[in-house]
Amino acid sequence: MAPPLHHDDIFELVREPIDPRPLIQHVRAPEDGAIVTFDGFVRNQSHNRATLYLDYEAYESMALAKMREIGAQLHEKYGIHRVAIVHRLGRLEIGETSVFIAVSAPHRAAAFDACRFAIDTLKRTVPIWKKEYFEDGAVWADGELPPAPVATRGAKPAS
Amino acid sequence: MAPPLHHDDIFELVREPIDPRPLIQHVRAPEDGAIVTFDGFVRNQSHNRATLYLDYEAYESMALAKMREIGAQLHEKYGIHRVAIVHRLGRLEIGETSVFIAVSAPHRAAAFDACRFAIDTLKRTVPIWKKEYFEDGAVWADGELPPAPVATRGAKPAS
Amino acid sequence: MPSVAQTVRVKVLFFGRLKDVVGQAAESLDLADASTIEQLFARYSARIPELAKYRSSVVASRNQEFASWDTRLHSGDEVAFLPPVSGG
Amino acid sequence: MPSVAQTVRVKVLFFGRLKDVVGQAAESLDLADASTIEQLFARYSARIPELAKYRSSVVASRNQEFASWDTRLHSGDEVAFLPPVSGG
Repeated sequence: MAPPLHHDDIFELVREPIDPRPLIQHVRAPEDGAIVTFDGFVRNQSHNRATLYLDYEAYESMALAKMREIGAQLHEKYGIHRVAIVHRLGRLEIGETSVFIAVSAPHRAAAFDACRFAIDTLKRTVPIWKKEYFEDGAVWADGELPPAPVATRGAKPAS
Repeated sequence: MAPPLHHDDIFELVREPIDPRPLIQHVRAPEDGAIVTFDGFVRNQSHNRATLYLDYEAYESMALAKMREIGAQLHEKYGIHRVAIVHRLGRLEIGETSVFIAVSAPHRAAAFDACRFAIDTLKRTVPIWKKEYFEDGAVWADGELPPAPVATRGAKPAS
Repeated sequence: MPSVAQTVRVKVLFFGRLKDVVGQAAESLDLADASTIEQLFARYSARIPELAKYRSSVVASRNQEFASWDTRLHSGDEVAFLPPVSGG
Repeated sequence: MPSVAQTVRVKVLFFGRLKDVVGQAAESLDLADASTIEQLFARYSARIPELAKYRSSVVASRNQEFASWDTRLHSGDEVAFLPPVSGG
């Protein structure tokens, strides 16, 4: 269903610490001039409560499909060279990277716009959920409801 | 003349290759949640001519003063946590980083806006010049004329 | 042929707080062919009344694509109910 | 006291292509106290006519701050003539 990938991008869900260096190295090429990266990591507090750690879960097959869709959009909209998007799952301690994005492009405007579009869109559309653990309990983080089709085109009322 | 620095930022002009890791490590703290970095490096071509290498020179004392000014603006305008801005001088080969900027902030919007403001402002106001070497000669790169005061307030015509 | 309600098997997934409410992450379920996602959710809400109050803050997917609630389900479909996402 | 033109010493710097045109990067120069940056540039242009055509694409600084062309110079000032910048 997804279009064939024409680009040598990286989309991964991992359970180990994320090392940004090979990701940056992968997107970096002599025809580029700019790389913008985004490193999202676990803050020590949330809504003024001290966080102990986080736990991330994903609908993995769909999350990867959505990450690949974001990548395809970056190429279409911004003419980037390459992108790497890696999200970590499982238990993460304070300061650990949950998501890392690297975008290379011939010019900086495209790299900035694309990197920002990538993280903004990931946070709205990629099925990943974060549970926050505090001294006195745990809560699922407030999230964003992905935009979903309101009604199937030409659907008849259900019988 | 410069205001005292209240922040533990990094502003450097260097003549060796730039290593981003200690810069990122320096700006990264548990109260942050986002780091955006910009890596500007030497492209293999300029205006469709194959570049051999570049040579950067700076008005060093003023360039550092201007870089520090940019840092102060980032704190004022965006409420970032920390910034590191390092520019390399001298001869740079294809693919080598000429400028690296890392910005940490509690939230991603501030980190993106601040990092972009930093590189945009650096390119307009920091006295650094790039000479491009090609097979058939060398040229000073087209640049941007920094915005300078048009006339001294209350100045009398020169005698 | 007369319209006979055929039974098909679909896979149903719950994530995040919905998984906690339903008490399980995944199950395979038999339902009438061409049932809608809305009907499937209603069937769970009938069993677990608490679930109904999440209806307005849930989106559904069919086969890893966001899907409208009137989407009809067929044999082998994978349906997931997704609370607001909070990755990143 | 009668207005006597005092001579002061300033440091002058040229960068980028201006350095190539002028043939040197820096020199110390004696000029009349309260001369303007414009007058200083004109003095170099008189010596190096080629320089005049860069006037509209040059900004000046005094003591590491961008300065208007009517800024008056005093003893010990450091003046720089800066072509369009191309760092980054």
